[in-house]
Amino acid sequence: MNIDFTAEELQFKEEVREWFNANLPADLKRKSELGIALNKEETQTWGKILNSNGWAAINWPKEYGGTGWSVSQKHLFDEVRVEVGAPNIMSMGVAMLGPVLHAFGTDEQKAEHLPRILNYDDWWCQGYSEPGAGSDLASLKTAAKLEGDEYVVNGSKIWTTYAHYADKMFCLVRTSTEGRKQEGISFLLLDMNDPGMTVRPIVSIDGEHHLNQTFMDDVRTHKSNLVHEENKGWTVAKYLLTHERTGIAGVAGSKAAIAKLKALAKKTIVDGKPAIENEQFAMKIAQVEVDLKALEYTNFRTLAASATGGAPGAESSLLKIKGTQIQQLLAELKVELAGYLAYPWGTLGEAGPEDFGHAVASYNFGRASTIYGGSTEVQYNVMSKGILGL
Amino acid sequence: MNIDFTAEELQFKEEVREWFNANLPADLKRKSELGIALNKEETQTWGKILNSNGWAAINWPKEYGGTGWSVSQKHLFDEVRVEVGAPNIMSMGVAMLGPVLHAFGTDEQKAEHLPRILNYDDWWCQGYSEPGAGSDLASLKTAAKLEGDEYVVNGSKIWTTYAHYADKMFCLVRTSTEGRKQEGISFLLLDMNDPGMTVRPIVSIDGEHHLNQTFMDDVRTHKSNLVHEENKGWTVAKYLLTHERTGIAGVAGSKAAIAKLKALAKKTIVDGKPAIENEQFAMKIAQVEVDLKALEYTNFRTLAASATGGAPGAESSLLKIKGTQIQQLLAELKVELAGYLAYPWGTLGEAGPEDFGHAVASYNFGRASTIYGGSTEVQYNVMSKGILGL
Amino acid sequence: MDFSLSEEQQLIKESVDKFIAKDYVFENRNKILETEDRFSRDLWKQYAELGWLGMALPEEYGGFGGSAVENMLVSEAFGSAMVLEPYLSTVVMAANALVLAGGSEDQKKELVEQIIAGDLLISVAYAEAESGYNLANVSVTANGSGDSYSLNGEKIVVLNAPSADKFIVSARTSGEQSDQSGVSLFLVDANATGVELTSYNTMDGGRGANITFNNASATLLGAEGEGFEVLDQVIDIATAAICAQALGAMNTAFQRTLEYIKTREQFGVPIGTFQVLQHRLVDMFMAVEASRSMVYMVSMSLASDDANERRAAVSSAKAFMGPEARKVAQEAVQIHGGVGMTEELDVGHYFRYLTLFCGTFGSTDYHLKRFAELTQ
Amino acid sequence: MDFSLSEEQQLIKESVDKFIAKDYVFENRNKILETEDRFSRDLWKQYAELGWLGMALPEEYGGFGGSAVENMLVSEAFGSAMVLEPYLSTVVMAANALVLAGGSEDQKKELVEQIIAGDLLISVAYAEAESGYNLANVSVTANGSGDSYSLNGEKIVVLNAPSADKFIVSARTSGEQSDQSGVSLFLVDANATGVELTSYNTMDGGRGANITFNNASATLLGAEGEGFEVLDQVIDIATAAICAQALGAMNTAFQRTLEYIKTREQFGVPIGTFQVLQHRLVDMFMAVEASRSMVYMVSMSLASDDANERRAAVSSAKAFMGPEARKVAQEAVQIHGGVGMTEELDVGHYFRYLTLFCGTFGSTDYHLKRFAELTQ
Repeated sequence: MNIDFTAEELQFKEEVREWFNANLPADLKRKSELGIALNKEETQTWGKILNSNGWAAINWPKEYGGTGWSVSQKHLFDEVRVEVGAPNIMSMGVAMLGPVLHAFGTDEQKAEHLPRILNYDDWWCQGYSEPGAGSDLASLKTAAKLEGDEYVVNGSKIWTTYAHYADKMFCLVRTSTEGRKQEGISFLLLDMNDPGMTVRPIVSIDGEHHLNQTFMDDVRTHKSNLVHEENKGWTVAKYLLTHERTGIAGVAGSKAAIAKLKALAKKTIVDGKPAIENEQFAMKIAQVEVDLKALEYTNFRTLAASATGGAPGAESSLLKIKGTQIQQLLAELKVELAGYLAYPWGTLGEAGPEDFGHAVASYNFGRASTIYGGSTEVQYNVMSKGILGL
Repeated sequence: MNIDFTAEELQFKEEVREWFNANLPADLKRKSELGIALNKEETQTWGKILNSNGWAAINWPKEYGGTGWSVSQKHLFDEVRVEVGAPNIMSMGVAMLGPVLHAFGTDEQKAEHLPRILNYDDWWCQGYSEPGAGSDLASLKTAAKLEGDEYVVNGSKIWTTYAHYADKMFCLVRTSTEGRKQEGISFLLLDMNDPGMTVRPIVSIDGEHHLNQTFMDDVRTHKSNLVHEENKGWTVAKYLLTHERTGIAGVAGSKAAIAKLKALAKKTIVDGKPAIENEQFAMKIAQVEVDLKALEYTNFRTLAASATGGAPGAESSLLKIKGTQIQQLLAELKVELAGYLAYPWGTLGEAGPEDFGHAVASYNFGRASTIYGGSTEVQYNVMSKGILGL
Repeated sequence: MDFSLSEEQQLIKESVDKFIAKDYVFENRNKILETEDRFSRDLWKQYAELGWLGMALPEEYGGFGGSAVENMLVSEAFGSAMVLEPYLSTVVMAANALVLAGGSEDQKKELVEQIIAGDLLISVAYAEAESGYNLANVSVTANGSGDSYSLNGEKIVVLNAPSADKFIVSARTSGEQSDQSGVSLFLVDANATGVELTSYNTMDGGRGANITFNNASATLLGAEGEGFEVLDQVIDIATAAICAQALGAMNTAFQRTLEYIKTREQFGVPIGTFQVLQHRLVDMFMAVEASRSMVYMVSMSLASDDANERRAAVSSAKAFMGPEARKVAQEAVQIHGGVGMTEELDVGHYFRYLTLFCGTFGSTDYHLKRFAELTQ
Repeated sequence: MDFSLSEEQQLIKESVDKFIAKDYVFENRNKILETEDRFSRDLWKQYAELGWLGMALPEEYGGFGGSAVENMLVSEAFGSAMVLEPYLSTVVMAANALVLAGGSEDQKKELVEQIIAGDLLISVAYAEAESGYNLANVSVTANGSGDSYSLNGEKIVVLNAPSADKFIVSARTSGEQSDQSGVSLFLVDANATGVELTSYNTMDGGRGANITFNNASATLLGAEGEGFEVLDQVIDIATAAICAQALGAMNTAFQRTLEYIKTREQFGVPIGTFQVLQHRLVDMFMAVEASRSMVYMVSMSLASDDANERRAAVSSAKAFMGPEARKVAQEAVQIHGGVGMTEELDVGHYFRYLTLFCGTFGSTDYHLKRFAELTQ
């Protein structure tokens, strides 16, 4: 047992830091540090910069344009990324579709999509959830019917993040109603510009437009856009859940958030003294920091185990439960620090220090982290069954 | 709406205080304030003193020797009782059997038992729980079979508090195995001196002997000791649950415990200053005090409603859940204050201030409060069903 | 000890509750949100006509002489629908400030009567960028004497300020920045020279502003240097009112969630059959009930002659309800899942409303500490 | 970053775990509890022969030169069965104090060798009635110089003191009551004149004593006035060890509870089918796993050259694990119900063991504050 990184790893970390400092645009850094999501153009700009250095998809295998880094390297990369304030752009193409195509895609599918994902040429959105389905994903109703060489898709998807930005959608559709509900599902690639695709914006409680409902009305797509076999889409979806998810605990982001919160509590004067000198507040920060340390080492342990062949499996539920809890707590503490500056809405920096301008919006939207990607309740069920055998 | 007590009520309170101060033996006061249970002799001594003043059973109707007091009077009595440090003697006869006999007893049963209960001549214990039954009370197996004029009882009861002190036991027995399991239960009175009764002590995690397992081996009792009808014992048991339970929230006791804890935190020097000046500790006390205030007013509201005819019903679950939570928290804080003095075991006052001599034992035994009398989990189920309709 | 409402109070409660249930439904509120004021002047007039604005104000000022209990009843109902009209700012805060401040009776009486009639809107400006929740921490200065003072400095987050006709402003006439003595209250016209607003929407759907005073002309309210006690009492009354508002909002959020889990199906059954959700709904229910107890307690305690008793009661209620309100708000969103995250459903709005409650007139920690100091 | 055990460590772990599982079952422990010492001198000798006592002590003192990781492995296993022998007092605390204190090498070497051989028991006396957890708050005084000092004052709750041959005692040779400088460490014979013990059983099944020193003859360990840093490091090492012990105890309490809910039936079904209990068992599992992470972290951090880094690591582990240990202990009893409340089942003993963990070598609040001060 040894807590230290090797000299090579630390050297790697230094190189990453230097590259970021040289290549990260200042306006993106500012938005990232205030917790504001990048718009489409900004995301693509940053994605292409990363791709120019071969860093668009650090988790992909080297053969597909990934980095081939060790677990430690990925960890250090992530740590530097947040330390320098680089945005964590959530590309569904990189995070979700890429691994699916690596495992299940045809050579044609790989050749067509992977390079465009890496270079942020195509924006992919995820069509999983449906109105009324919630955590019961397999009860989905959107139907795809093969007519000649084309699937004809009808139905609706909800919570489609950035569907209004998207060029394409990968989605789960029902191709059969026979057998268990999981058995008739297929994994299909659609074009957002296909006739019959419409997108309805959904404004979230942070007052912003991230989410959408997507309607498919006789949308036609060539059968070559089926990934894996027909009616085997559930296998594809489940594969992603047990696939390594380095970032699920969000340790690096939370470490950076604590550092920023402390700095902010030092410069925020509350009734004559810096907020950090309020013992109650300081203890709350310390408590989260301690909780995060426990999560960080649990994350290390999981990564170490998966590096030596163990699949994270149900343990990743633990990482998600605790990771999102900490993220939400940190957002909550920032709102507490903002005091009355929680009132001004959508007025970045006009009513008070810029740091507080987005604090409440971040807190509000952050509530979603315990809902999507398998709610906290579902994660508990998964652990109860998968680890405890209950 | 008015928060104040009337002048008459305050006058009553003063009279109660004067009586206590004149009649409470000093040795009982000390034991009570240290949280140590009285032994049998002490309990009976104090019970007879209370009875001499007509206060042995404040919740009983006046016709049976109760006080006939209003809800406010009962509340004030309880408040004074803990303020002066008088023991809260738990007489199963007064608290449980009395109300049952009032409602279901024959004239002979009332005449035989009620005066002896009031004067603490008979010590009654409760035979409800059985090994393996836990919260599923109705699954009890102890059987009573009528042979001539006598019931013959065989089986075992567990968690029989102070069975080793008891002269008599009221218990639930199975007189029929037909129908729903609740339907074949009867309520029976037994004598602890009956041949075939044996008591096995169970030491609790406070290191003391409060609990027992009681074995009934062909114990014979005359059929006149059946309360209510045969196979209607479940009605009797349920009656007690919905019967008014003024004290279930334990507000007066917790208020006194907070006052004592604050006083103790003022005189306990920890690293150069009184513990109360440790902000973290002071805030924890304040938090419990605030929680208790919410409980106190909820309790008032429930009492006010029941005084005007509403039965407390499932609301009493709320009072028990929160009341026991607060009691346990207060015990926990006292252990925290004790620091290293939590180690010495059964050495009242030898290893440090007497105040800490019983702190941990009280904390340990206090864990039972969320288990017996309907566990916290069961109370949640009751509220979920009874109040929320889930 | 009496928890029953008088006959008049019962009538008031019924009429306010009925109005809220019928006329202040979510869709109607959304329409009001689209207006510039973000509240309805028509409804405001209607409240005045129904007598709601003067209900808890003294008869000698044209009110109906009700107690804090009347205020509680209105506030709970208003909170249950997140009413946008400036009842808290103008009636609970400004009118009480006018009544409690010493000084010229005629001037005060006229202003309070106008408020009760629905003809005058006043907001109280007390918070500053570095004051935290300490009402005595005042850096806005007032110079002058008699009828002529001028204010300099900045107040932040003055609720309903963009629609206000006047402001009541705390300013320092003497002493150090955190001294209680030397704080005075002033009346300032909204359109006076040197008064400048930076206005914005607020998260709960209202409007607010930061206000800078640049030699703004002001009239002293009450005795110079003795404004702290008045302001402290006003904020205590207002704190009790927002506790009642929060209770209303918590209860609605709880009821919505209870309805939701009874009807929403997943895995082929209503999610209300899952024991974990059942117990969490019980927790929400208990949070609402315990909060109701605290709201009753604090409303009855406001009448106390002992200022410290009043302060301890107020701080205990606010310290208790902050975490409970946050829990109910967070649970309502979590249990609703995706739809709870959207602007389209009212649950998310209650979430925001209750989030703001936690940090208004003192955070949980602030009040817990104030309570501890008063009761140790 | 490496979480794997070396081959030697793996062997040690297997042998200790096997011994615990086979020979230290609950019934055997109960028999030991009935002896006067409340630990087994035979087993102590056996531990010495197996090399466990010297495992984590330096080779130049006769140990095997293992790291804190070896100590962690033994401590976790010992905690999992609540081992009664004085490993913590004599090996983790006293032997490390001897190693870390400066001063005469021969004397120290001899004593440590005797400890490793299982022939000498030493307890460290540092806590005082009013010291709280501040190791620098020392009122016991030492007067003298060179070979001849005499101690006066009282230490409380010295674990395993009734069986100890010697004590290591912190005493003040100069400075004010809370000064770090001026604290010195002394070696005192248990049977020296002026050493008086008030002995008692302890809640976890052990023995302890308060000790008064009345002109008791003492030998200085290390440099006069420089004992604080040594004691601080010793207590940090010991804190890491009790974290590992607590992990072992938490894990056993969790496993017992998991087994229980799988087999215990109520209302006709195993109670493990109730979703609320399932989720609570998940919480217990997560508490154990997160605590394991902290135990690994702190064990690896003890080697740090930076004392503040070591302190922060230790305090973060203890602050984290206190509430987690309490939660697991309380839940184990609660979920077991009545039987969890009895002496007859081991669960109640784990409850008491973990209760003491929370307040040993610093409470949660103490360590959280220490952590905050070191990391702000």
